[in-house]
Amino acid sequence: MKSNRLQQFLIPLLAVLLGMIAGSIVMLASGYNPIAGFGALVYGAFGDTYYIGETIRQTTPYILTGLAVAFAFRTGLFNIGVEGQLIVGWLAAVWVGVSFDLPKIIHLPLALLAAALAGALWGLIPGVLKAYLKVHEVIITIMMNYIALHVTNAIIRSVLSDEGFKSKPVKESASLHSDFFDAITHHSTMHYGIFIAVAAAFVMWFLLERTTKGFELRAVGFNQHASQYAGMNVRANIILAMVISGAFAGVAGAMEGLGTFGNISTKAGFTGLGFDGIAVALIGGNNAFGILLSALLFGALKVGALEMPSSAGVPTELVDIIIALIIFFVASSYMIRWLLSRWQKGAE
Amino acid sequence: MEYVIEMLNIRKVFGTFVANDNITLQVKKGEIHALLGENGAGKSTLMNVLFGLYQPDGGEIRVKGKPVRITDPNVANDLGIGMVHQHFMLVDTFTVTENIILGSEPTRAGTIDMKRAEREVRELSERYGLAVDPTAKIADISVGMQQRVEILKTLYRGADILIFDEPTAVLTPQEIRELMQIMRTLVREGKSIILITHKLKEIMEVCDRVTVIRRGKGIATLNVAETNPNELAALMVGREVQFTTAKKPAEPGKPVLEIKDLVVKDARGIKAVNGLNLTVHAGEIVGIAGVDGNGQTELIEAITGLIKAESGTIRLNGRDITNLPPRKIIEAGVGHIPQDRHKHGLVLDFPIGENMVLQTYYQPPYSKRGLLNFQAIYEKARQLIREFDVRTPDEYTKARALSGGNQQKAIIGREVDRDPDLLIAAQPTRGLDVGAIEFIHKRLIEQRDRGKAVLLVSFELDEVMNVSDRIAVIYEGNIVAIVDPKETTEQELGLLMAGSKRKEAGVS
Amino acid sequence: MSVYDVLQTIVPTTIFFAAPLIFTALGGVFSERSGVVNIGLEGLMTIGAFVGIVFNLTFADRFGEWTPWLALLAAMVVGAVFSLLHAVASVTFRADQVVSGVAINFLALGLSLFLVKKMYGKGQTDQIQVGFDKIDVPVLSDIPVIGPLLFSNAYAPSYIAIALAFVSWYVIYKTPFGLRLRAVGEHPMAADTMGIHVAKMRYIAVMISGALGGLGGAVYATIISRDFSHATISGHGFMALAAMIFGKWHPIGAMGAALFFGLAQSLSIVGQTIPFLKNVPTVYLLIAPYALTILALAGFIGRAEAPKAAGTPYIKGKR
Amino acid sequence: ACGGQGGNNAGGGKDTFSVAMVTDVGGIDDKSFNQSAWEGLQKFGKDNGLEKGRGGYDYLQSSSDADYATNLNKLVRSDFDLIFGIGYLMGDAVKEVAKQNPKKHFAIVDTVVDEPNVASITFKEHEGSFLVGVVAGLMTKTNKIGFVGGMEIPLIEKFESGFRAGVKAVNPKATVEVQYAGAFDQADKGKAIASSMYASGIDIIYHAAGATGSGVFSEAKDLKKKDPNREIWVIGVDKDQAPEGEVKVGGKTYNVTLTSMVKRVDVAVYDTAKRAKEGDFPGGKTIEYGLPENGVGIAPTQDNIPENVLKTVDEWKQKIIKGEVKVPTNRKEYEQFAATIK
Ligand SMILES: Nc1ncnc2c1ncn2[C@@H]1O[C@H](COP(=O)(O)OP(=O)(O)OP(=O)(O)O)[C@@H](O)[C@H]1O
Ligand SMILES: Nc1ncnc2c1ncn2[C@@H]1O[C@H](COP(=O)(O)OP(=O)(O)OP(=O)(O)O)[C@@H](O)[C@H]1O
Ligand SMILES: [Mg+2]
Ligand SMILES: [Mg+2]
Repeated sequence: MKSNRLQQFLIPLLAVLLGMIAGSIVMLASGYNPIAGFGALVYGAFGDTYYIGETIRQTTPYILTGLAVAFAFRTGLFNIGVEGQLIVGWLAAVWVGVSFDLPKIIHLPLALLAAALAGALWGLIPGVLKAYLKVHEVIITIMMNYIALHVTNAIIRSVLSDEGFKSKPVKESASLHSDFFDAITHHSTMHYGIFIAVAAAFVMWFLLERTTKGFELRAVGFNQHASQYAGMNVRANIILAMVISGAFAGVAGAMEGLGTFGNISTKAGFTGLGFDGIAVALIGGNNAFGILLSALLFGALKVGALEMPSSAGVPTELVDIIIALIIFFVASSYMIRWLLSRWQKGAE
Repeated sequence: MEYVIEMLNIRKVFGTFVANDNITLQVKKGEIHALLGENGAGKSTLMNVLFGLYQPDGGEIRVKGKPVRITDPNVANDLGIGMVHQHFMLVDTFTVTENIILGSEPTRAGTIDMKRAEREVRELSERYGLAVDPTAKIADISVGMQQRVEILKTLYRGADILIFDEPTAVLTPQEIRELMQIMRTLVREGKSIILITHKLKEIMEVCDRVTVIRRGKGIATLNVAETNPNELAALMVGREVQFTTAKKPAEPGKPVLEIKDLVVKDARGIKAVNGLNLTVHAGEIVGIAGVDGNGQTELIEAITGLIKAESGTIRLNGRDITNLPPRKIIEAGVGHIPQDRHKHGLVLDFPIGENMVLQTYYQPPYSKRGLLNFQAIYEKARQLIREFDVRTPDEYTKARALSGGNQQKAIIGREVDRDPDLLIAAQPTRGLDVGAIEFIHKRLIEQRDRGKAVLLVSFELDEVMNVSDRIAVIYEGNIVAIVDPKETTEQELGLLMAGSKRKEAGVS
Repeated sequence: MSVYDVLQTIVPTTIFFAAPLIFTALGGVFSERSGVVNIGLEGLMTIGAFVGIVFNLTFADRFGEWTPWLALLAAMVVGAVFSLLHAVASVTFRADQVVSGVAINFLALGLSLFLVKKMYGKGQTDQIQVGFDKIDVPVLSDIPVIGPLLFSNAYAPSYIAIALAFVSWYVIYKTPFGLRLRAVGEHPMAADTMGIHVAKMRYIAVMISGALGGLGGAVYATIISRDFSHATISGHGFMALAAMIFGKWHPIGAMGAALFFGLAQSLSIVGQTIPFLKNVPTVYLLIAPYALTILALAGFIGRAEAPKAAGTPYIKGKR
Repeated sequence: ACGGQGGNNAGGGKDTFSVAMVTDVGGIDDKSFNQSAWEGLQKFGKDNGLEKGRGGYDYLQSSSDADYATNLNKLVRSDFDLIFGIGYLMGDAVKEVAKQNPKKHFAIVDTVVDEPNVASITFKEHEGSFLVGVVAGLMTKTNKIGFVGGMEIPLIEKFESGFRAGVKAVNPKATVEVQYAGAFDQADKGKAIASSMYASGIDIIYHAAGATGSGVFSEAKDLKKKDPNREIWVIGVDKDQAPEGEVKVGGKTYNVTLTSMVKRVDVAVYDTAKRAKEGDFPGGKTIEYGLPENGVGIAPTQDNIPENVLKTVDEWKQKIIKGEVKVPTNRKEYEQFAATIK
């Protein structure tokens, strides 16, 4: 098929469009003005530099959690544990960020590395259990999420603060805060993390598509038997895949800890970034470039949604509905493809 | 003349590909009608149309003279058409009985009446001489018995027109003989049979008439009594085919593979290979003959490192390779054409080009400093595709999209190209047409002539006898005899495979 | 506290914790047995909780004591209808089932909160006034030792949950419907050739999972939270999913796993009152249920085989 | 439902005073401090003839921690004169945004932000908790009392310590069982903890656990319904939770809510807004709402408490106000306090 390339772009685009249309119908049906609603949404996401800054800030962790989920998917694993890996990554980054006095050139990378390692460790456990005992990674990662939440809270309380609820702010030398972005985006919380996230997307693409190790990881993801037959170490690859996936998630946590918040406080519940990462990955077709776009879409919808209640009177929940509909339409791309082919036939 | 089935000018198109191009097939009541054609000729497609799995894009179907529209398998069932599929349609985790009654379960008070079902299955199996254990799990029974279950499924539904799609591809010679017997019984009982097979001998043996198709077109319908294998092969492939591959006498050299007292346990912990000894020399093809389930799979998997050996040693060129990781064994010089090409042979979702370096991707020139060199990979792929006549649109096409024969050619190309000292070929021609078989046999002999050791495992006695220089008969995990193919007969081999002792011919 | 006293708090707690998970996990079993992966259980519970509470608040005056029961019924119906979305996407439109499940989760939360705001003008509902009573099962609760443990101070839906696990086992393993369901999940093409309508079976199975997920959510909301807000269902659906896998896609196994989760939770709560555990930092008790689950899986439960065709759309004629 | 007066009240020469707040994820109807704060703001709006929306009074709800700064900034950009951050979690965000906008006025509830343009509003929850502790200590029949906390954070520890001190002060024999659910939104855990506590003979539970507390109420009501004669109580938190405790048994209505420890965020918000409007904005100051200010206390619904108990409560209240009793705010202080009792 010649139009394959075109379709690859067209389908998600149509899915988003259809999601918006369906969202408009919901708004109309419940007595809201869809033009005002979407106007507010778009304004709240891209209305001026401040909003753009906020959108990019929100996009940053989404890119990384999306990559984490996608990396596991590409290697045949379903990592629902991105949330927990993110939380421990956040903790580790802040821990390093407050504990040392080092030059920025060492301190910041060290904090990021700590986050990646913590996330990797959280991925290692389900990876090992899957590889050696064939325990389903979905259950283990769900359980690991809760453990991450409670353990992190306990550490914040007892180690990172004096029986308090939050850590000290990370040292300037470990911070991702950007005076430059602050200035050009009217004090948005946008930080340098976006560069790390985009670089991570490149890393994932490069690792999977260009390296020898990536070849192995993909092969194991598709067919463990054939991989073993071909001399690959299936167990080691499963573990490695979970570790790398966890590392991406850990770095996502660092974005929050070193960038957006600059510290960590005890969490009453999950951040949602990890779970949203599943949707980001899937809408992005589990591919690095797609994830950049779908994370941006997610970031824009989430940040833009905040504007809807105040200027259009539309509850923010509507955005969740729209997101869900977009996911449905992306998932049902078969339907869109079918519609497209009907339409093409009709045009001929 | 009365036709029970008439498929007139059937046309079936997949996308732009015409799989069936105005094919006509007429089956008489009470006959065994063969359908013959190369891989991908469109046989299965035609039968799936008859069974209601596909809707034809043109043509007409008549059953017992009446025009019908077979919209789904239920309709086919109601018309008395039953099909034994090329790839078994059995639920592994179910019992024999459950598989047979699925979809028309006898019930009592809403519950499946399993007692009654088992009784009915037992009665049916006795009546047609189809020995099965109604309570056994499909996963635990032999392929032959699975096939009998497939047949019982159709009979249970009262089918009187049976379609067999390549039923013998996976059977041992004994099982094939049994199946022939069953088919004759069925015909005697008034059933009609359509048989798809690549094995011309079988057609000659049991069929009444044969329809040949090539590239989706009907070529001819002949009375079997009035034709011969050579004519059929020529009709089917469009050229002359040699059945026995010509070869020079073997010139065995030093031992390449030496197996001593090998013991291997299967997945259930039973000793599947039990103190086996075998030597394969450079420049010879050793064929392993045996009934499925006598340890062939475990033997191969132990040699290639896929499962652990309990005890004993395996040496390659004098070096102990017992229980080394698969990669080390591959690097030591073992090539392996696996029995299950989908499970072990290919990553179906990878491009065929990348499948060509499945074992060597990490070595130069395919990998440099940890990075893949796609140029080198695809160059190699193009070379192999050319050399081994792999029919694929291009080297970027997913392996999944290739036909079975072409997938197999790709695997063989890959394994041969690595130039291993020992080439293990497990069922290398299963399900392939005569043309493809000829090609593959030539390649194996070529390897031998280049001084390599070849270990061939096959359930096809023809193949073992034609290709091997020595035949080792495996029975219950042991080599019970080694015979010279020129000095033995199918009968003798059959007996040995069934476990009857033989004194002469030193067991090495 | 004596051991018996401890048991007397642990056992009922275990059961009420487990009940919503059992219902939902059973729903998951039906869906996945038919070959449709359902990580939308969380969303189905959310919808169920929402409907259960809204129905109860709306009709409590009209139906009196019957209200909670009718609310459960309503939650089942709405849950089944809602799950149709998952069925349409993943069966008819061949969507990736995981993606569609994720969408269900988003949609359920968004839609129910949106409607709560629409209907009540605020982010959470009022408390329901008519719930399920704690009951002592007549006769059985008088049995010495186990009577007070198992048959008193419990809620009727908890018993229904356990009974339903056995009913599900019967349906899945003893009836033609169950045989066909499992066949469709293991080898849809084989089922198709036997004249079984694969898509229809999958629709039915997904709708059962919707009904049971809805029921689980409604039971949770009616007995435990008594109102509906964004936090009512938070992770319970995922725990149910875990219970289903833990229970190896078997109804009784899923029930066992749900009870195990309940037990682990109640142990961690009762643990705080046991003298020698008193000085253990709270965090260990908080993570105990999850750590125990991991240990149990790693230690002796071992691997589980998902239904073979789970996750793959069935396309006629594709090999 | 379309917001009547759209969005173009852009800054400009304003003659009215406008005020807004940012809630945490709970939203303005969390039956807790967010709701209370919004009630205060609404009252302020009504009393001053303001309209909801830009240029009047308004709120923004956050759907995650990351939204706090964004929402505060949104309000800054909508030119509100005074902006509240509700909840201790918002401290950092308020500090940041306040620094960036030194000309704006901010207020933060439940924690202290040390900036000249931020008014910090805190409550002496320990004092209020002490009073309900006195109630519990006097009214327990079993001498076993429970405390269910949401998360183990300093704020909730204030509730715990004050409560235990109150119990100790009037009934040294009574024990207080303390459990933390680890979350503010897990009603099932709340219910399970309550179930275990009531089964162990505890007859009064004080919860400071948000939605986790609904589980405590649910369990208490179920037990009450089963056995209406059983004396079983819950002490509510933040707002008057009497409505949560109502239970009908055979036509008769009971209420398991013994009383509630109310925290008048509404009063504090109203006061602060009023002072700001009058040009008396307490920027850079921390205003502590305790018993004297009526910022904390026991709820108006006191039907279940006998007169003499209320009298004792009042005595203690006076003592605290006069400074005769110093109520502990954390566990260490509680240990010291307890040592003085025996
Ligand atoms: N889903 C599909 N989409 C496109 N082409 C397909 C699909 N499924 C099968 N094919 C086509 O089917 C052909 C394989 O058919 P064929 O019957 O020749 O293989 P086969 O020899 O039967 O394989 P096997 O040995 O595995 O049975 C390929 O040429 C491929 O193009
Ligand atoms: N589902 C499908 N989609 C697209 N093309 C198909 C499909 N199934 C079969 N084909 C095409 O139809 C051709 C005929 O396939 P068919 O399976 O009927 O071959 P066959 O004669 O049974 O071959 P074999 O001897 O290998 O079993 C294939 O070569 C393939 O190109
Ligand atoms: Mg075929
Ligand atoms: Mg074939």
